[in-house]
Amino acid sequence: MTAFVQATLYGLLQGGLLALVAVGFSMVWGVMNVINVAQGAFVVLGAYIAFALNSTLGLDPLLGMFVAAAVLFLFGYAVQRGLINLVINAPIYLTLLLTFGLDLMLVQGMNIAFTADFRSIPTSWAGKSLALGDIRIPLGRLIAFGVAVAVTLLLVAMVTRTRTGLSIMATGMDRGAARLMGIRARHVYALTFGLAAALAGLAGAMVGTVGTFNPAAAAGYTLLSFVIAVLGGLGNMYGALVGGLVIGLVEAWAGQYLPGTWVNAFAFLVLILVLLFRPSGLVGRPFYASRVEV
Amino acid sequence: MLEVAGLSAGYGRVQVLWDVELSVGQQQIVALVGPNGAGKSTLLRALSGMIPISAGQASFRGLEVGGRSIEQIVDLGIAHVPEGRRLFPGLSVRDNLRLGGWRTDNRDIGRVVELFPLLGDRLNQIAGSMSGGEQQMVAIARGLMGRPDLIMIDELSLGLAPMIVDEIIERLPDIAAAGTSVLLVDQDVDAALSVAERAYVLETGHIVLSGNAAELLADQRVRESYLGIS
Amino acid sequence: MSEGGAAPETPVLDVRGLGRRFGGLQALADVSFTVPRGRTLGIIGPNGAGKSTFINLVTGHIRPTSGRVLIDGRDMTGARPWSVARAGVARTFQIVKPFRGMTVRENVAVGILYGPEGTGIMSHALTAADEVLEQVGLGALADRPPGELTVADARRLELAKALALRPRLLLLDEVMAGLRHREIEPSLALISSLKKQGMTIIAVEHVMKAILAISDEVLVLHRGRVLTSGEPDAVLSDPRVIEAYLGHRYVKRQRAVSRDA
Amino acid sequence: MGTSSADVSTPARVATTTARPRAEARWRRPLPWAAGALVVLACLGLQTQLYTGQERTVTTIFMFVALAQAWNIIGGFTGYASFGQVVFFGLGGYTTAVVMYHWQWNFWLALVVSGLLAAAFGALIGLPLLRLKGHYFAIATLGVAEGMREVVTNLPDLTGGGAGISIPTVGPGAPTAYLGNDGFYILFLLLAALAVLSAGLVSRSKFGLALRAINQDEAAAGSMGINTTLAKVAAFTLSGFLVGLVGASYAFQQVTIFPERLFDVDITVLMVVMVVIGGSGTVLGPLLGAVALQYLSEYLRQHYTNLHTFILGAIIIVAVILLPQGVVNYAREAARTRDFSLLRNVRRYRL
Repeated sequence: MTAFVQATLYGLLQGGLLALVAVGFSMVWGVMNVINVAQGAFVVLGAYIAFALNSTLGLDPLLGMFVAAAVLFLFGYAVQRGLINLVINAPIYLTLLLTFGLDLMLVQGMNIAFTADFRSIPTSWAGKSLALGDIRIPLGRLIAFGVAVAVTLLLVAMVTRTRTGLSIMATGMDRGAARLMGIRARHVYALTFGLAAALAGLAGAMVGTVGTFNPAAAAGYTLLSFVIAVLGGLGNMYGALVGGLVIGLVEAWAGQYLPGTWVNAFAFLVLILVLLFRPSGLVGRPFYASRVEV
Repeated sequence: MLEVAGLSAGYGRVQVLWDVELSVGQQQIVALVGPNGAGKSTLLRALSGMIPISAGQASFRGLEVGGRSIEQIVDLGIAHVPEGRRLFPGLSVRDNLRLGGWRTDNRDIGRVVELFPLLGDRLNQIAGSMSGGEQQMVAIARGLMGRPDLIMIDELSLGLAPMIVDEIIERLPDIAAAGTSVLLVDQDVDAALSVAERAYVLETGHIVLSGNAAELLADQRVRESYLGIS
Repeated sequence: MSEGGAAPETPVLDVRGLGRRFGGLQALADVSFTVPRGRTLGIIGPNGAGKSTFINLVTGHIRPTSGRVLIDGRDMTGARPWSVARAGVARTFQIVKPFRGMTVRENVAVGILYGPEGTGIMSHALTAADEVLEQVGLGALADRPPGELTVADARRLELAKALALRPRLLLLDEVMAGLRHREIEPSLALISSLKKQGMTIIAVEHVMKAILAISDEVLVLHRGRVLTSGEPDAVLSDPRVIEAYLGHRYVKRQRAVSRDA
Repeated sequence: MGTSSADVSTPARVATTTARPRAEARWRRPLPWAAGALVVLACLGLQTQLYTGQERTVTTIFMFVALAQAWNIIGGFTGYASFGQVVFFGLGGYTTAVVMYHWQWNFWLALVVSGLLAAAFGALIGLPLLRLKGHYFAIATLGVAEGMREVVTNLPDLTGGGAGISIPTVGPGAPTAYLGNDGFYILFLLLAALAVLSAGLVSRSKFGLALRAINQDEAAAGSMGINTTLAKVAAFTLSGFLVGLVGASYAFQQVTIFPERLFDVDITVLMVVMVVIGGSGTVLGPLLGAVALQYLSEYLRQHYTNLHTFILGAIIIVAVILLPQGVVNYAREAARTRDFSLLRNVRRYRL
């Protein structure tokens, strides 16, 4: 029995973190109808920034992650305003190709800058774990989970309460109508992409703390973002959180009971079935599909 | 206020409007009517920057409108309530109204609720779940939230019961009195002409009739342009 | 609407209680009528009356939620668009939809290749396409990309693509919309020549002049229901129709004016 | 009869009714077929001039010409941008490896069976997936490819799983002797010619016309009598068949194959890039795109070993922005409208 509880706990903690990895991807797809193939590269870039700050200045990743987020926000804003904005109205596979080119450059750039060795951010607290009866709770994963859920709730509050958040939601629902309100759609898109990159940066710092990473890990995080965004559903800020937790639990339970690595194959099967029978995802909103563009 | 001279516009190679003359005075209500496909909505889209003006000029309080982006025209003080209303379906009425006030960060919803009391107790309802009439009110209220000097309303009566159309139309004079001129585009000739001072009839992209609204109301040619019976 | 004395020949189109609901909205409800061979039915009604929904239901682009559609007596309710097309029903689109990346001639050839008498041979189809283009007056533009056509010519191409299917029933969805006065005359002439060749036509139109010129009978849709139907002149002067178009007070005032006169 | 359009004086353009030459049906025009045959002969001749290193590079170029042309049939003509075409590549490769390793089939039989199996798989998943559109179709096909890689990795006794599987190519156990560099050069040349031929035939045929109609407007295509479901699945199956054949030949060439290589998403993306940069929906486009891009990446790999993908990424970004419609479409449009400005191209999709 404890094995099941342990697996469930591990799944939840992992799921929260995976949600943080995917929430930016889901937002960019939901608001701007752009698939950011470089999402995984943003996450790994965030990890490297936190890692560099830690190894040079001895900065704890819990602080380093904010620097990583800031750097990635500026980078994301510039990439959208300068590049993606030029093909925003193009057939979708062109935006996909553009972000794929970006992914190639980022991953290769990191390979050159940081070599392909596996890294991990050493911290005083990540290794410890709390004991609850005979259940072991790894402290590092718990904190990462805490950060992930806190950031997601903060994001939901920002988007539903603040002026900027409202303009992002409105532009995502009906860009034409939003512009009629005087909203600068170009700026809102760049803000959204920057915000998504910052979130990926935060996730990267956390991932770098609880596990190991290298530039090649980017592809894995991009694929994960696909599955979580589709499973959770677009148009709902909690979509990524729900999707992340489900995938975290599935992986934890499967790792426990399903032999070998059938887990990933199962995850992709779930992805395809959701796309076929419930394209709006578990909690997503269908009206997103009928977006009006001007 | 708004002076349009020799205006032509269309979609890519397809020209829809042919040298349109039109003007809207200070605090005035002007109606633009005409059969379907006459180009009424195209004119409003050209004036709000959604489509480019291919020839002629449109000036608002002396400033040229042509060539400006949608956002810049909103900054000039022109609000456009688009065809099909296009509220933000997933957001509440309050959020839709707050977005209307985006330009000047005007959060004072009270003023527009006075105009449309029905909205008063519906502020938390999701816009997408309201009736056609209510959505039209929210759309106009949202337009007014930006405190525009001119509000252009497209197809006000589309899909609404006559009674509700009347209820909304009766508010237009108050809007004009409060300092916002109104350019009303509608198919319901009678409702539009009954509230407007001046009116224009547009047919296949040309202004065919214009003048005092009351005279036009009685003019046989208006019915003709609609039902084509000479 | 069947012919008086003649044996009741199966109508080309027989619609019974046709309806379609989108969530809460009943876009079309309980529409029934028949269109005998060689006759032309005009369908009018203000925006949002359900005209396009009706056409999309007959051509199979959307599936009805109630009622039946019979073409030449065969039940085609909910059939896929291509089976309806192969049963001899052709349509034009309200928003003109030429196939870019092909020439005007190839646009028409698609109908000939995939219509009821679809021939497999490309060159036969291309020659037949030239004939149809001549028939609608686009012979000179056969090699042009459709993107360069004017509104009037693009509408003619729509018509040519429909005729390429050698249809038994032709559904015209606002073929006259956006045409300037000088361009309406030639289109009317074209449609009347089709009528003379015995083509059965349903025309959805706002341009009343066109409805009057070509319709043997007119049906009025309002808010998804049949308001009335009958002879064109009678229908167009029916107060309910005018009210549907011009607003209820317009009719009241007109009546008041005529009473005082 | 209706007056001809000439007298309708539209301000934009007065249609001149010059005497119209009887335009030949596109497929009768001999020029493209002759040019094609000539190129194939030239490549055969070229083989004698190359030494091993260059020969292997050109062989890879032929492979990507075939892959790009195959993707063009579903992504270019029909407009369904699949991001999982590598699933057929992997399926073709592993079918050949399995039948040759376990049942000692000879390669040529294995090749045909692999192609047919890939085509059957295409039809099987095509029916449900081709109902999806845009991003959803792209991600669903990507999911299928990634899923299939996991399945193959988890069947070690059949496919050798992560440790890979080797095709017996030497000694008595080898059902078919290894073709060697010269042999594979000709094999991939033939595959490339087959793919280009198929694309050429499809593009000029009744079937190609239907695919283009679906690409432009599926609803209108339906009401012209085209069974859109059947046409889409047929295009997906044909594309799968061609990619399957190439996968099978690649497996035999590599002798030992691994799931990460045979189902690598970069292969699909390279196909897409080559078609997009070359000119989607044309026959010449993917051909030029494949030759140019593959030659470029070989050149970069040799001269800038670790900067290679970095520069490739930059080129993809620049190409997508400057030439969204691809070189061939841009050239054709520019020739017709005399407007060569790239700026107009950039402004076309801007917000």
